Amino acid sequence: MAETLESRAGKATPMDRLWAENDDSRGVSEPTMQVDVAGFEGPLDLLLHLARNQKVDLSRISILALAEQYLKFIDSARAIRLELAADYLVMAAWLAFLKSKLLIPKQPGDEGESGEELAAVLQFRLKRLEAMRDAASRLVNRNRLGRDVFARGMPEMVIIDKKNEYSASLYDLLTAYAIQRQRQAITNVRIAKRGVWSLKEARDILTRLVGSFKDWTALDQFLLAYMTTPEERATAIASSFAATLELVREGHIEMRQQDAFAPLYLRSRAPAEKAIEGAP
Amino acid sequence: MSDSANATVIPFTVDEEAEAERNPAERLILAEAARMAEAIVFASTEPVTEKQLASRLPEGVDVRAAMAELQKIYARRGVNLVRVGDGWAFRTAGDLAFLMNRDAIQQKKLSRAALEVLAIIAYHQPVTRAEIEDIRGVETSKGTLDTLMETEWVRMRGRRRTPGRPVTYGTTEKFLDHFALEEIRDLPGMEELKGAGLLSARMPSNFSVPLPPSDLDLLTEDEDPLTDIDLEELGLLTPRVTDD
Amino acid sequence: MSDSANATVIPFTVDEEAEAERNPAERLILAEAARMAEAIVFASTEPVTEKQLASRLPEGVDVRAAMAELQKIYARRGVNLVRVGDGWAFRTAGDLAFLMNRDAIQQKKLSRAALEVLAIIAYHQPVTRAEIEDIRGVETSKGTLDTLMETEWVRMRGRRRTPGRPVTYGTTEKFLDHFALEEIRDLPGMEELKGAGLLSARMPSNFSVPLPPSDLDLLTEDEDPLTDIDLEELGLLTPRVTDD
Repeated sequence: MAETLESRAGKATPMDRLWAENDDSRGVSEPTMQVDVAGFEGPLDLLLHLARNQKVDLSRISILALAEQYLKFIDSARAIRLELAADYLVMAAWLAFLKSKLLIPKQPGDEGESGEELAAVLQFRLKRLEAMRDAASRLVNRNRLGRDVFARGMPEMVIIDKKNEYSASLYDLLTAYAIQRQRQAITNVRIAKRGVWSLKEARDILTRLVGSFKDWTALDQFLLAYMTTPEERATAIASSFAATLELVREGHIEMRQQDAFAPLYLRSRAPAEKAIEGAP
Repeated sequence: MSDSANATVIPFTVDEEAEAERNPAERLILAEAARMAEAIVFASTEPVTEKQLASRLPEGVDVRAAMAELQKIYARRGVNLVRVGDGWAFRTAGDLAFLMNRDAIQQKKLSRAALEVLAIIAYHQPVTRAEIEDIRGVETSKGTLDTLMETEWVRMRGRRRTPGRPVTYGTTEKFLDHFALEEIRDLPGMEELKGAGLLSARMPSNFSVPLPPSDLDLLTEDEDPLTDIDLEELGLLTPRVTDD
Repeated sequence: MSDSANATVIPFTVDEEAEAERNPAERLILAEAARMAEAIVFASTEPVTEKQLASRLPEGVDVRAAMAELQKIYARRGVNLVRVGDGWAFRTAGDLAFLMNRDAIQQKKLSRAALEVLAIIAYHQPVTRAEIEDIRGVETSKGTLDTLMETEWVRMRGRRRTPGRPVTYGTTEKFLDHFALEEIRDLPGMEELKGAGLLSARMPSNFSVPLPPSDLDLLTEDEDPLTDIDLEELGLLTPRVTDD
């Protein structure tokens, strides 16, 4: 049983995920986004960096040399077993293809674009990205409202379109909609998905709850807040009971029962409270 | 002062006498100081004292003279430079005050609940109050719907052809206007809400965002038009559910 | 312009030619209209549109002419009248930034990625998320567009008339106002970038690129409101809530 717990510990339970979503972890969990190969934001960014190191104008850059540098970079990254996002590997494969196209002269029967054409496309993309980088820095260095240039500090009037007594932006509207539907969808998922309580779930719930019960409390009461449907009762009680035994063994809680089939009572063990809080 | 008939706009008055006392270099410095003071007073959220001005203007500037100049410049304009307590501030010219209080409407922000209901009406229209509550999972206060009707962004469209014949709600032209939408289907769909980071990328598979009908004026198959009797019965705003 | 040496403060420039075309009565009316417009725009922190001005000024007033006059008057003052899209606003003069930025409120800093996306949206608008990702060669993190929309510099504009009808993004008037741009064509380096063909989605074969639209609100030729979307193609459900 301990093994099962171990192996599952790394994964978030459905409950945990729900909490995480409520905490609004936008962007944090998008796997491809965190790719940060030594601080590069995607393969094109890495290529642009390598290209700049050639210290020539992008139009006169050697695409072949660039492709080789990139492939070398990827090889060394893999050598130190750095985990690379698929994007980087796809680019590597494409550059290897480009390299072969550039090295082997176009055959009469060849289909598709020539190596030179492909190289030109890559060059274009690099130039365009660089141009946007420059544009971004020129933009932020302009005189900006609220930093360099100011509006009237003591407005005497708010100009309102007479027809619009109420204000709201499309963004407000969409945010309200998304948040509310999301909240609702998550509630629904909880109901739909929790046919069976896993031991892990039960343990997590108990661990969270048990600290707040200083007095003997019936096990049923611990679970009341989480029991949304009668169907879940059996699985919830079974899993929680097993989890309770574990927690007793680990010294987090105490447990007692008057007679066979009598209600089970639980309470947190005062000295162990800290340990419970620190538990996963 | 009497030359206004010749000018397109009220001109600066130039005090020739004071002028004569200053040499060109001094004049330029004063002019630039007046420009700086003008910007500072304009941007300030409170009247600016001469002491504050002195601390921000180049050293040795005659603040009083600069402010006197500025005041003169603005004397007959739509905005005047006035003394407020021991500070300086710009104020609308007294004779133009009528322009200011003309639209004394207090702009109100929609409450979060109202925004939610509005969004649900926009996406899920035609939708009844019970359906809105079902989607939100909480009861919708009558005041919320009243507020939305007041914005004129929401209207009663008809009645659902189901027991109780509940009123259906939808959005108006004004709604599209206000939110700069060409048409209701320009509202982003589920994938786009996800793409914009508004919706979690990991929504349950049974989750969907409805596509509003393309023509808002057409009643759907299960809607009946609102009759005059309906409107009267509804007291125009209160959707009452009758048992029949 | 050449008589500044005689004046204490930067003088009004009077356009003699345009002047000659107007009779004295017209001039007076225009002067008064300019004064009123001055008061209205000065009183507001937000840009005031010409439409809003027209509704507040006496009927028949040439708003554009009045604003042109005012702009000229303020051109060299500490406070300038600037055009922001179709609105007008008074803003402290750009060359006085050194005086002003000590009051700057600490603004939330955008990440490098967000700035890049902002620039791409500004220069390439209307642009879809897929196009942004193509230019950057990397997926756009979910929070980025969200953050940009929250700043109110970026908005959803419409939909591209291509399969899947993706939502297009563009900048707002607030963006123009914040970065002191009259219109999107005033973006730094816009002409060169266009000339170099770097604002196109694909490598242009002839390196001649069409001008970006000057009117941000008009949909371009390949943008379309969503009229006949294939529901199944988008995987969206129709709004149908059944009563039980």
